[in-house]
Amino acid sequence: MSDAHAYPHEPTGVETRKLGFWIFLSTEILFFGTLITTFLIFKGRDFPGIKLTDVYDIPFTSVSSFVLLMSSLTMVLAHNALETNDQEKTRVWLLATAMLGAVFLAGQIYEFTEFYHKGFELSTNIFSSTFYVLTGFHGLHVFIGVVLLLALWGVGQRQRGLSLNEGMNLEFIALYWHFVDIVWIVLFTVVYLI
Amino acid sequence: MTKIIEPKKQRNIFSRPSSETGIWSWITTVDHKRIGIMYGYAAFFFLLVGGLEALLLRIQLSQPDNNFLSAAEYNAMFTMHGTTMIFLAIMPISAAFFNYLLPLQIGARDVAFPRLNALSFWIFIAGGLFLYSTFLFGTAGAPEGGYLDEEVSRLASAPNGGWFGYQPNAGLKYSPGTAMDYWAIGLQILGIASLVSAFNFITTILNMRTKGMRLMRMPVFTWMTFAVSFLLAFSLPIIAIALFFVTFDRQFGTTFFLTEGGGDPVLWQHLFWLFGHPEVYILILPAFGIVSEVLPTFSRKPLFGYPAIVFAGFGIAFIGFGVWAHHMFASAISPVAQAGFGLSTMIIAVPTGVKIFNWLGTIWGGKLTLNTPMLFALGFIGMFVIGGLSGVTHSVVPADTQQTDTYYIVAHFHYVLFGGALFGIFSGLYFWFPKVWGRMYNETMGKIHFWLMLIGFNVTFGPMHWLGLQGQVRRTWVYAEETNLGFWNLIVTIGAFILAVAILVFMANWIYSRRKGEKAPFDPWDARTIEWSIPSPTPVWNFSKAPEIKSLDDFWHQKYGEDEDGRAVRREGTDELLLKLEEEGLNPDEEIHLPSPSYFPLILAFGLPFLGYAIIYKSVPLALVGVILLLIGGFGWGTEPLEEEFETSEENPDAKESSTYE
Amino acid sequence: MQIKKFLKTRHLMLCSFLFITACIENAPLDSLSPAGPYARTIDDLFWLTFWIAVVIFFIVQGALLFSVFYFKDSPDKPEPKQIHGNNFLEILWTIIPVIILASIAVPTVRTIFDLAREPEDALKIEVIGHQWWFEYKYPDFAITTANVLVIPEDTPIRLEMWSNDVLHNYWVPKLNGKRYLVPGQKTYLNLHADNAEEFWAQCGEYCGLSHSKMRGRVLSLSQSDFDSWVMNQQKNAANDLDQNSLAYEGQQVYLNAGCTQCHVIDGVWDVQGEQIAPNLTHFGIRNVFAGAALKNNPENLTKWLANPAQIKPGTFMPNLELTEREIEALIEYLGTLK
Amino acid sequence: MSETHKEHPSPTKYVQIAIVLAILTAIEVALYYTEDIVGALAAPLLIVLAVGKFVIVVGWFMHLRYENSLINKFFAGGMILALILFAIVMIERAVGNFI
Ligand code: HEA
Ligand code: HEA
Ligand code: HEC
Ligand code: CUA
Ligand SMILES: [Cu+2]
Repeated sequence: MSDAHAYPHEPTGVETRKLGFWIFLSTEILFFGTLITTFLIFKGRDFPGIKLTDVYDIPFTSVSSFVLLMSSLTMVLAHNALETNDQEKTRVWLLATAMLGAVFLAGQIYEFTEFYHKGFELSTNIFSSTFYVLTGFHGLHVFIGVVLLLALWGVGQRQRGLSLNEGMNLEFIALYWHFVDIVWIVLFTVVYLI
Repeated sequence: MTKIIEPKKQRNIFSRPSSETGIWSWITTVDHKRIGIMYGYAAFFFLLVGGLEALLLRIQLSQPDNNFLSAAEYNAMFTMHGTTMIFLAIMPISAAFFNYLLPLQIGARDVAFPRLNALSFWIFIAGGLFLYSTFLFGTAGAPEGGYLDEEVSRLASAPNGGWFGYQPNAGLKYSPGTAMDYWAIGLQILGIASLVSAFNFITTILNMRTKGMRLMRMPVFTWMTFAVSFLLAFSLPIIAIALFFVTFDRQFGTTFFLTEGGGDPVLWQHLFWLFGHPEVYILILPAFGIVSEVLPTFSRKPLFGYPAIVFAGFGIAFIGFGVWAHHMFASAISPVAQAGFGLSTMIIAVPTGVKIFNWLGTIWGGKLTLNTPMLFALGFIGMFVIGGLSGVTHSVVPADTQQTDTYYIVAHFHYVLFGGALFGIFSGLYFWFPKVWGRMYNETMGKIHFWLMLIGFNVTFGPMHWLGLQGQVRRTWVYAEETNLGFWNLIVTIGAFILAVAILVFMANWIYSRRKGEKAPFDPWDARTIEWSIPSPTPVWNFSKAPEIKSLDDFWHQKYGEDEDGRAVRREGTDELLLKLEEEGLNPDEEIHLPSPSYFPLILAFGLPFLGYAIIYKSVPLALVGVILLLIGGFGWGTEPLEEEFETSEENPDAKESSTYE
Repeated sequence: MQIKKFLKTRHLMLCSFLFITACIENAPLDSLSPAGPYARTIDDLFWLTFWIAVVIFFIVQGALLFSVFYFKDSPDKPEPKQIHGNNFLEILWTIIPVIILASIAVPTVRTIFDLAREPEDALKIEVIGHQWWFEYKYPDFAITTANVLVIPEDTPIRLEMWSNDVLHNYWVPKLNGKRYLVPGQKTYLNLHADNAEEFWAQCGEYCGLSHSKMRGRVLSLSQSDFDSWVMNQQKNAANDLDQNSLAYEGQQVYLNAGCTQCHVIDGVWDVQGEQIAPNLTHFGIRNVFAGAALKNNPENLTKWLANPAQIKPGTFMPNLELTEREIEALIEYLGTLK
Repeated sequence: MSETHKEHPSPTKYVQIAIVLAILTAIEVALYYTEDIVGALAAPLLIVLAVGKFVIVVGWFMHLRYENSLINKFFAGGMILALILFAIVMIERAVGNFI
């Protein structure tokens, strides 16, 4: 926060926006929790028709999971670069993160279309519905993340460059991005592996 | 009159709104006080609409086998009545109080994220309008294969699945048409509004407190805001996802809650009440906060057991997450679950009781001024206890299987919602009236309002206990003559009209006093908390100088000490202190930077209903409009600096002067 | 026992007071006049809680009113003592409610499990919810009927219930509490009527347009009456009507006007596939019809057959545009279905 | 405002962490293919691995380790609340109305 007006506060030691953002992330847990719960409840039940195990492709999804995981690394490197005020590197890592995210998204789109063609459609059965809504909701998060990353990269191209102190800054987008990644860590296990 | 520094002109897609009076200044405002006021008026408007719907319900039920409304109309009316009262009246009125008072009570200049605050207000408006547009565009009808004798009127073209939209009845097969889509998406939008404000209030309370305002020195109202914000933040995501499922079921052929495709209708009940029960505490805790301010002020005693009240509030909020299945005692849940949830529900009575007894402890031995806010606060205790005790009779599971879905339940929740939440809200409206408007309300009319309301309320909802035990099932459009329920139903209807008169008296008082009321001094009640240490009406900048807090009820302790008996004695120099405070409050000696108004919250908010329509009508152009509005709003917002940058006065010597708003 | 008696007299006093102001007759859906052991346990539990609540009510309201009158401001009153709290009191008014609640909790939990247990030697009946009527099947006797549930007196009944469409909620206030009927899942409810008597039932859960008219009756009969009822139900409907009678004409209308798409009359017409309408085989001995929304008499039947949707908005029975003569004949025929 | 958290790790450290994550992922996939051999242990192991990855990302990449305890409380609070509530719902739905 800029100290333009030095209005005295009782400090908690956490920057206001960061605090707000973490609270937002805490509630995101509930969003995904509800989705995962629904998924698990139906996973244990009988349902007619085609199952995920009939259509999925573990090697493919493993690779895209790996891609998303690595994007967390590039993200944290971007953050680190900005902490040392290396604008050049920051932009590179940002772009890399966005690209990795885009690759993951592309993979998901490919996967969805594959599934569709194999007859595993949104309303095929209760399992396919929960699968698409759960992973789709995550995909939407990734998509928003990519847009934000690109926007940030665009802002970084401007003269003043990026800073950790103002604007909808890199730190929050990084937090968001990591969060999306950890959700996928859980989903990959719960949806595909178990 | 004071100096306010003009913000540096920004180059942006839009030039920044700059008017300080007139309609645009309100629409683009990010001032928490104006947002609070707008919240209040909008919510009160919806309260009237919801009340009007209730009156229609009551006319229909005034005699057996009545034909005033058709079945379709009746069902739409109770659904809209419940939905309106809860999501569009009580919740936003509470938000009005939060917005207006929270920064004042913690000595802040604004909330943590002023524009986010404006956003949540406009999303609320957008959601409310969207939901109500169902009366213009929505459609409803008989279930697939069923027959209707007459066409569905406009009045009946509204959501009709009940306020908790139990599946599968609220699914497409049994509720065809678009009305229930309006409901699901409307609630979704309203949920976003509350979620956003919850983040805002939590961070505000944690980080914007003035010097010395330690947590355990915060006013109870602020504490309750804090608790409510947590309830919102952790319960709304659940309903958001559940509503997603409903929308998918209705629009895209999935079967999350429909047995045909392997879905589970009972899951909807769980998800809804996982949200729904915390929701009822979201409705009541603000009122708890309000009376905790009013009672000590007019008893001229500190709040009895302040820490107990605070912890009890959080206890209620916490346990409130663990009782949801008490709405499903008659549903398909196991005896073990019934027992568990029955017990957890009973436990809630303990922290609530702690609050009640501490309030009684507060007035005990006090010096009570029985003016309107105090009367409402006392009425609140009396009426809420009745509702709470009937709540405990519900928690006795076997007894609840007799009571559930009858008017006994309707009686319970009106006693807690109306006798509790709304009485508390009225108390607060009168209490802070002078602070907001700088004028006094009319005491005589206030008292008339109170007595009419107390009587009307009991005449309306008291007999409902009896009706329910005598077997009147809720949500019934007609009841048979032979059930012998006609007499008390008529009484109830009469009571509802007494309530309507009471509300008219309130409105008359408000309108009259707003214009012609006596000028209010800045501390008319000899009050305790720091929002009374600044002028009335509150100046735009709230506090000229950040106050430094030394104790709980800081303002009171500035004015009063205690003698050796522990009685309050006015300190010497209090009068001068007050004069000084008022003088200071009106004329800040430093330059004050206030966040500038913005269009973007408004633009962003109104993108959402377009997306809603786009889903209902599967229309790409509408979706595009929505997305474009979101993008403009989001992008504009993102590029407009989050924290305003100000030019210092040297760079901007001809800084314009401005005054407080009306 | 003493206490129970005391409670009952108070109950009577309260009821009589309220009745005098309302009506002298009883309400048929009254949940406070149990007529069987299940309802009675619930009733006892309710009154226990109720009287505890009444005591708390008087304590709180008493303290409130006392304070208002006694501590009201008057000109010469000194400033009050500034008391911030009292730990002893805090503990006291935490502990006491806990104790009170525990005393309610114990019987509550016990009763929950008592009510859920399947009684021994119970008569099993299936209840199926339809929008907006209840269907009953007696698996032991191969009987299907609707609207009126016939049970033997003083015998435990085990209902196995589910729904054919949306949620419903089966409630016979004088015999037991409510239980949902859920599609795709079974729920259970026990009934037990002391005497031969007629009870009202009502669907509790909001289930769409005609929820309010989804009612029912429970007829408890002496064992011998019940046995003969069963015997009668197991018979097919007579199919040897006099060709010149109005009833015969009615049967022809029945067979030709479209009723056969939905309704079963054993021995006359069976419906293939899903049964969505009440079985009419013994329609004539049921005293109510259409989800017990109407009494079974020619006048009401005329209204129903002329336009079902006017009686029950949203109903699945169509208006078959019958002539007056056809309706008259049909009613005559339906009357023979004893 | 005062940022009171401890020093963040260096890029090399981050890369090392990422390598650990990658290895864990590889083990996960391997577990999936050897489920027949590992048997009933596979599911719990997978969960443990996922939790491990989760904690690593949250703790190091999101700097929760270095963050004020207030934030830790919120995040953990949300987690715990969600876990309890949803566990109850899942158990309840799994046993139906039989227990
Ligand atoms: C403001 C909202 C509000 C509040 C505060 C409450 C408070 C409580 N409610 Fe209520 N409730 C609703 C709003 C609210 N409720 C609504 C809207 C519904 C219906 C939804 C629908 O179906 O449409 C509902 C329904 C509802 C049900 C479901 C009924 C059914 O459908 O079958 C139950 C069941 O247990 C219940 C219980 C309780 C309990 C135990 C409390 C407790 O918190 C009350 C605690 C208070 C006291 C007990 C009084 C003060 C205490 C003392 C003086 C101490 C001493 C007391 C004792 C020792 C007993 N409520
Ligand atoms: C806070 C919430 C709240 C409030 C304040 C009220 C207020 C009232 N409610 Fe409420 N009610 C609910 C929440 C609330 N209700 C809920 C959640 C349900 C369940 C819905 C469901 O089952 O889904 C319900 C259901 C419900 C029913 C049961 C319907 C049924 O089950 O069939 C009834 C029936 O009598 C009823 C009556 C009333 C009445 C008479 C009022 C009165 O107090 C209203 C008083 C207000 C007025 C009379 C307005 C005054 C209007 C004017 C003065 C006109 C002026 C107009 C203009 C200038 C535009 N309500
Ligand atoms: C498309 C299906 C359909 C057709 C055709 C139909 N009915 Fe019905 N009928 C119903 C349904 C469904 C009900 C139950 C309605 C309710 O109670 O809500 C019903 C109820 C009745 C009842 C009341 C039964 C009871 O015990 O409650 C009678 C009598 C009746 N129908 C007679 C007829 C006659 C006579 C015809 C032909 C002229 C006919 N029905 C044609 C569906 C049909
Ligand atoms: Cu069936 Cu209400
Ligand atoms: Cu509840």
